[in-house]
Amino acid sequence: MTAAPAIELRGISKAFGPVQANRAIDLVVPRGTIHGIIGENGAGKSTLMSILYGFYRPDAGQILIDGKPVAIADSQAAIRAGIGMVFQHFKLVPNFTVLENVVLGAEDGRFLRRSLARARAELKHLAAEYGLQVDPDALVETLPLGHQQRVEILKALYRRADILILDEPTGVLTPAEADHLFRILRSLRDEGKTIILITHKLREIMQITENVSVMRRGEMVASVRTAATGPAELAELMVGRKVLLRVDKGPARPGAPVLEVQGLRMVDAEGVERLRGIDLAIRAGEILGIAGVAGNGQTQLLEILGGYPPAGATLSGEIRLGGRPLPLAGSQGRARRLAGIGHVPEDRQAEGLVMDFTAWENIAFGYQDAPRFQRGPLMDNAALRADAMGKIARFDIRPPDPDLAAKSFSGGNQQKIVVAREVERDPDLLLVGQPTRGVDIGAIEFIHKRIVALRDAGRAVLLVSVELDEIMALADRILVMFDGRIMGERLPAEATAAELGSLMAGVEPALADAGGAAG
Amino acid sequence: DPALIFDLGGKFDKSFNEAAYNGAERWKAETGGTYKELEMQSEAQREQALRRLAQAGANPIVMTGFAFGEVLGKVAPDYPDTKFVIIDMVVEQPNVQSVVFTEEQGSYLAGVAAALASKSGTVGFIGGMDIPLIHKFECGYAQGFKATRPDGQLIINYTGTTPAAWNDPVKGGELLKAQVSQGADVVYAAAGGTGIGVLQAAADAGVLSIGVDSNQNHLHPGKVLTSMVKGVDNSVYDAFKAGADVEPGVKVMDLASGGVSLAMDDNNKPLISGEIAGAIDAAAKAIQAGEITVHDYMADNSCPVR
Amino acid sequence: MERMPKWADVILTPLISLALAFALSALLILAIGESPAEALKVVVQGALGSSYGWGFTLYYATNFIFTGLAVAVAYHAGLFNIGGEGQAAMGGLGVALVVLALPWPHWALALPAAAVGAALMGALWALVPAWLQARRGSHVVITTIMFNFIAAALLNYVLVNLLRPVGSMDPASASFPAATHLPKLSEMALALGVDWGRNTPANISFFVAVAACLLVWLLIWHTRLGYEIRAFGKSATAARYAGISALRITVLAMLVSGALAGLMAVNNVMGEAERLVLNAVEGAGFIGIAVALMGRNHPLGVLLAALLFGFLYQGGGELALWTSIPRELIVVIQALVILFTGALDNMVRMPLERLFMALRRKGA
Amino acid sequence: MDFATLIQILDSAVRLMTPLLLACLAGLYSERAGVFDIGLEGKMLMAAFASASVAYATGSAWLGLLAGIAGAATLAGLHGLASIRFRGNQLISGVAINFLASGLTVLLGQKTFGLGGRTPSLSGAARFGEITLPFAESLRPLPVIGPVYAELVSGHTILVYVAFAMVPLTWWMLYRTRFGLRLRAVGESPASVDTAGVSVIRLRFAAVMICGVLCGIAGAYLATGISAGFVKEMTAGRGFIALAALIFAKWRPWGALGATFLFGLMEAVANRFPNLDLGVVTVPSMFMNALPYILTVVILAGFVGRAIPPRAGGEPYVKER
Ligand SMILES: Nc1ncnc2c1ncn2[C@@H]1O[C@H](COP(=O)(O)OP(=O)(O)OP(=O)(O)O)[C@@H](O)[C@H]1O
Ligand SMILES: Nc1ncnc2c1ncn2[C@@H]1O[C@H](COP(=O)(O)OP(=O)(O)OP(=O)(O)O)[C@@H](O)[C@H]1O
Ligand SMILES: [Mg+2]
Ligand SMILES: [Mg+2]
Repeated sequence: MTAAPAIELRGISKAFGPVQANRAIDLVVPRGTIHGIIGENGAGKSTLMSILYGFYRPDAGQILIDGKPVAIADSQAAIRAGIGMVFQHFKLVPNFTVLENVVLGAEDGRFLRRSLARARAELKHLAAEYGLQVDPDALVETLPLGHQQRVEILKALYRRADILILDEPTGVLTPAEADHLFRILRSLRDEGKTIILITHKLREIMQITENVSVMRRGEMVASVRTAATGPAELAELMVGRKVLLRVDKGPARPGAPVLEVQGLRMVDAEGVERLRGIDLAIRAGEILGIAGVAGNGQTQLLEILGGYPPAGATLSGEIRLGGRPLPLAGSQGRARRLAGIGHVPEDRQAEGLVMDFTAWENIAFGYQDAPRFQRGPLMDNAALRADAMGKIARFDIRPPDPDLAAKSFSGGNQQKIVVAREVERDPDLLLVGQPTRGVDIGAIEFIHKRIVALRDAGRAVLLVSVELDEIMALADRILVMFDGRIMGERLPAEATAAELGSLMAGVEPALADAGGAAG
Repeated sequence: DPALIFDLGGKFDKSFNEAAYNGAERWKAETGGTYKELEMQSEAQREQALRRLAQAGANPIVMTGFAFGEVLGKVAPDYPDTKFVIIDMVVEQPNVQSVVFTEEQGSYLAGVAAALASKSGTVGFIGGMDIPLIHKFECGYAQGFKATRPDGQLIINYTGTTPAAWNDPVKGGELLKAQVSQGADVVYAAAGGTGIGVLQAAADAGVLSIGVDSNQNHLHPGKVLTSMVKGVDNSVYDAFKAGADVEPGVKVMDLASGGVSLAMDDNNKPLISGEIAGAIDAAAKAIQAGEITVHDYMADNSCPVR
Repeated sequence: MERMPKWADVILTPLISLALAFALSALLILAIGESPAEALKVVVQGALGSSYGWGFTLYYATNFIFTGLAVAVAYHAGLFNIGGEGQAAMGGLGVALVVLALPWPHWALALPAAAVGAALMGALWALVPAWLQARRGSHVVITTIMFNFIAAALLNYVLVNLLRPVGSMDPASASFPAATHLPKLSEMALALGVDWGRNTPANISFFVAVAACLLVWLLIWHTRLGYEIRAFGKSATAARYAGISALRITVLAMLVSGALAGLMAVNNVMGEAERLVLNAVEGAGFIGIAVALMGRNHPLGVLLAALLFGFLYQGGGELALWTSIPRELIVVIQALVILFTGALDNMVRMPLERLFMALRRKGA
Repeated sequence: MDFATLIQILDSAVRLMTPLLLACLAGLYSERAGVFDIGLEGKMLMAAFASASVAYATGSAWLGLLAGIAGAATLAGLHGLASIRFRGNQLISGVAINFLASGLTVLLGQKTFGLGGRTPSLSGAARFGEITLPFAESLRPLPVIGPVYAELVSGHTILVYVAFAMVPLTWWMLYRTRFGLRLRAVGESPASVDTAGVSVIRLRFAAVMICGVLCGIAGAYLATGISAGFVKEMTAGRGFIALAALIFAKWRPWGALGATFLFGLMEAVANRFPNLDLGVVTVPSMFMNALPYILTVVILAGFVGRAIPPRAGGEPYVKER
């Protein structure tokens, strides 16, 4: 078992056109270990793993499994070699059931009935063994992301994977879910399976891996035993400079209330009540954090405040901005922006950006009718570009090319484009959803700094995040949402992760603070 | 050399363009002469074609279809030494011969034949696009039918409103079946390529059909009652033969001049009983003698019978 | 950094594709027993070899510019407007109604009025599908197909029963009064002392079409509406976030699209036929789809593609007129051109990219 | 309207819907696999021509059918080559195929038969004859089911039964077999199929070729089943109507049956009642002819919700940009 490593990569190179994503990469992963891989956005982590999984073909290099060279021409070959992979962007068929997704490509015979029956039984077994419960008949698109990820893991296990690759699995998980995942990973490792874990979170690396490799700009810059290193060193290896791992912020000096929400209710098109009477207030100069497991109404709250409630929803309650009530019904996106509300949406790719637009076009997105971008009846494209150049420089957006399409930027830089646009408008109220999901620590640091700077300039910030760490580090006050309700309010200095965690799970801690909820 | 221009339907439209083509070919075969032929591709080419042929010295230039009327009115004065012949339309210019057919008369005879050949007393008419020219056929047919069988039923269908209406044999067949299911047992088709489908379906269903423009009796021997033949071929032949001496003015091709007629040949001989032949002859004579006037739909856009 | 230089992408690739399409066409001509060289000569001579040929090529191109732009504008909003045929037909009705309604003293007055009539009718014909798409979710592809048929029926009725002069055999409107006849390009050239394209249908509408290209370019890339149309077309969810109304954009984009298709009537109905005839559009609405797609939905591309199709249309017409090659050959050639330049372009691009990458590596 | 008329109209609807149904199912396979196809019209036209020509030359409708399938499949292969292998624009490829078929059929037809693109009329074994089902005549006297069986169910060409049988077969293929599961998946999320170790290209090609085969049957039905020979442009827009029906059906097999039946029925009704007399006015024939299209719009607007196409439809599968 100790003899040959489970995986050995030798000299893997891969170019996408002119982009050299991987450059002569070597990697050794011993059997029965959890191996971490870290690196900035665009460092080439996903590419390397996709090559191992046969999704991409390397331009050069060799792959050895258990010491034997194998040709991995496609994913079929990888699966046969015992490799399973959970992609960063899940590869699930959204309108298929869990069962159908698990069976796809691994059917027994031409007809489905047998395959489905076997998968159902096998799934039950796997669920029991690893705590991977999901409803086999649920449509994947209706499942929360955490459960979709379980489906991906189940897919790999169903195919009897011996080597499991997880690409940023915790980006979409709550702390509790992440813990759960890690327990599963440990038990898989203990059974002798080999696991590769890609993550941006150094804490996770330290917590669960035996070894860690660091990638930078397509190269493997270091591979070390986790015990022999620390977060600061890893961060420096990754980014190539020293990184501040804590948010550096002074005490808040809250002023007058900017946003007041009272009795906000929302019933969606299917008749499900998603918000059940939300009361909250945010004052100038403070960051109000909303913690909660994804799917408990935070998304809807942000969308309603941002002025675009889900289609077919019925709204009631009151929203006041600077004391003046805002209309609830209809598409209010423009009006809200004019009224001084900036919004960094949760899903930058689907909402915050038009992926096919260039960077400079995206810099005006949502503000296309701002007078300074107009010249008579036409749009002042020169002004737009100039504006974009400024933001690109100030936010260190890379590459600094305003003509590049948004989809050609890495995730972190895409997020910077959105943040730059919304923050530099200097809004009275900034709505921020999941600002650092899938973003590398260099960019996280930068984005956090800008949010704090906005607060310090006397603006109000509403921060929604499923990252408890992020909430704890940034927020001046924390509300916890569960099932469309505010479960309680805490101050970050006083709250413990455990306490917040149980609120997030809908459990009132024993010493429930009766007047907790704001309002 | 003479020249012949076909309208947009193309020279193999199974209809009057094809008849014109046949006339030209007959002239060619008989005289060994050559002629220039053109098929229209688009509306804008009409004028182009006319001018280019005139400049090239073609004489006479024969064209089929009323759609040339407008353009010819414009072009003819520019080439006073060239003779033009237009079929199916009247253009009043000193160097233009306008050939028009009394389709209503031929169709009247078809109506008479249908009335007598029908056992059920119900007959049908299937037209291509709903345009005045086709109403002319329909109206003559209706008059002949009603005159012979006043209590008879006439079912009328038009195939469509796009150019596809002339090239949809499937729809033609279906329309025929619909008419048959309503009792029709003789159906007159004036619908170009769609008519091919009508005749076919009629043969399949065991009812009689009446062809149009050219003699279509041979398509389904013994199953096509007759065809209302428009002598376009003869007109083209005559024009070619006359050459540059084509006589300008309006030339009405009616029953009397043999411009329109019902086709009688071996293919439909068994279908034409003495009674039918007699009635057709009588009607034809009466029309030629002026005892029967067949109303022309075009005269007032209406039909006395329906 | 790109895989190959931009010029190679926008010029070299289409040229090679075009060459392939023509090579295949040549084989086909050989196969039916004719001479490709002769055919090529007739086509090029007929379409481009004389001012006369150009007069036709530009006339057809004008039609295709309008319908191509119509498809392109809708496409930017993520809508596939197959209804150009019907919209252009209705535009013809608009022109006829305007021109025949008043005793216009001069074409310069009649032209703008007729253009408005054409655009309004075309837009009207696109409005219902647009509204149904935005409000009821009825797919615009189906509704515009249906509206093509309905337009044909309506026009058939109007021409036969309402606009046809009494006693006329022809299902067509009365001829337009001489005062409303648009100046032909040949007449305009003659006024400048140039004998150009005598008796050809190309007329002042060509400049209207070129102006329309420019306006569409401004609209799509230099106005707020264009920005919003593109944003909506590329990502409907992002558009919601940005406060862009789906109803407004869908309706506006389709109105502009329909109006452009309708405007074609200024060329064929007012400029050429000088009356409204049945089936005046002659499939230009469908060719517009190919033109827009080949022109990559960019007005300049549309202009060039329209010229190419105008060339093929006229050259092919000549071929059919003056040789024994059936006119359908040109339809096949058009198909091959569309196929190779529009759909099989990567067949050329991929090896070219590899070539340029290799060259670059060697150079580096 | 009496019962007999109803049966006749339904009977006509069945015949008219058959080519639409076949083409619609053809489109269903292709589009469910993520390849849009506006070239149904062209493939049918090519098939109609090929089947009529070969049936005429050989005197066998069955050989004609094979030729029709081959003709349509060739064009389908071209579509696959352009839109799958070379990741071309699927709409453009479809448009090109329509043009290609429209030109080639006439060109080849003229070259071969010299009839301006028409083929000679077919007769006898060169056409598919109507099949009388067992007991049709003996059951006829029974009330209701008698005529329904004898007139409506019995008496169509074999291709009609093939078309109807394709509906449950397609449903079963799509939802009950491995191939169907993968086919549906590749139209929704090709990357899932790829990472599951199944070739996206092969699957899509298979779907596109099935589409070709079904278009081939549809075309053969037009030329050798319901009529007797090829006439240029004889598809007369049916490919587009089938496309509309496909969207109407929301890309589902039973929906396709319903949608194409509706189109067939409306055409049959308009054929049967060409002059609707409303007492005061008679509706002109033009509007009766347009009625199916008008009603489609009304039904679409009134009763059918948003049709969501397969998510990956229209986009070539590109994993390396
Ligand atoms: N399919 C592709 N086509 C072209 N370029 C690609 C493709 N996938 C990745 N790249 C490029 O390759 C480089 C490496 O990307 P990769 O996704 O491997 O980075 P990563 O380390 O996983 O980043 P992240 O942390 O954002 O997930 C980037 O520059 C990226 O833009
Ligand atoms: N063959 C076809 N079958 C079904 N639908 C088609 C077909 N061709 C085109 N369409 C529809 O027409 C549109 C094509 O235009 P486009 O490529 O902009 O698509 P799209 O962006 O997906 O459009 P949409 O705005 O409807 O989502 C699509 O909406 C598509 O559904
Ligand atoms: Mg990655
Ligand atoms: Mg779109």
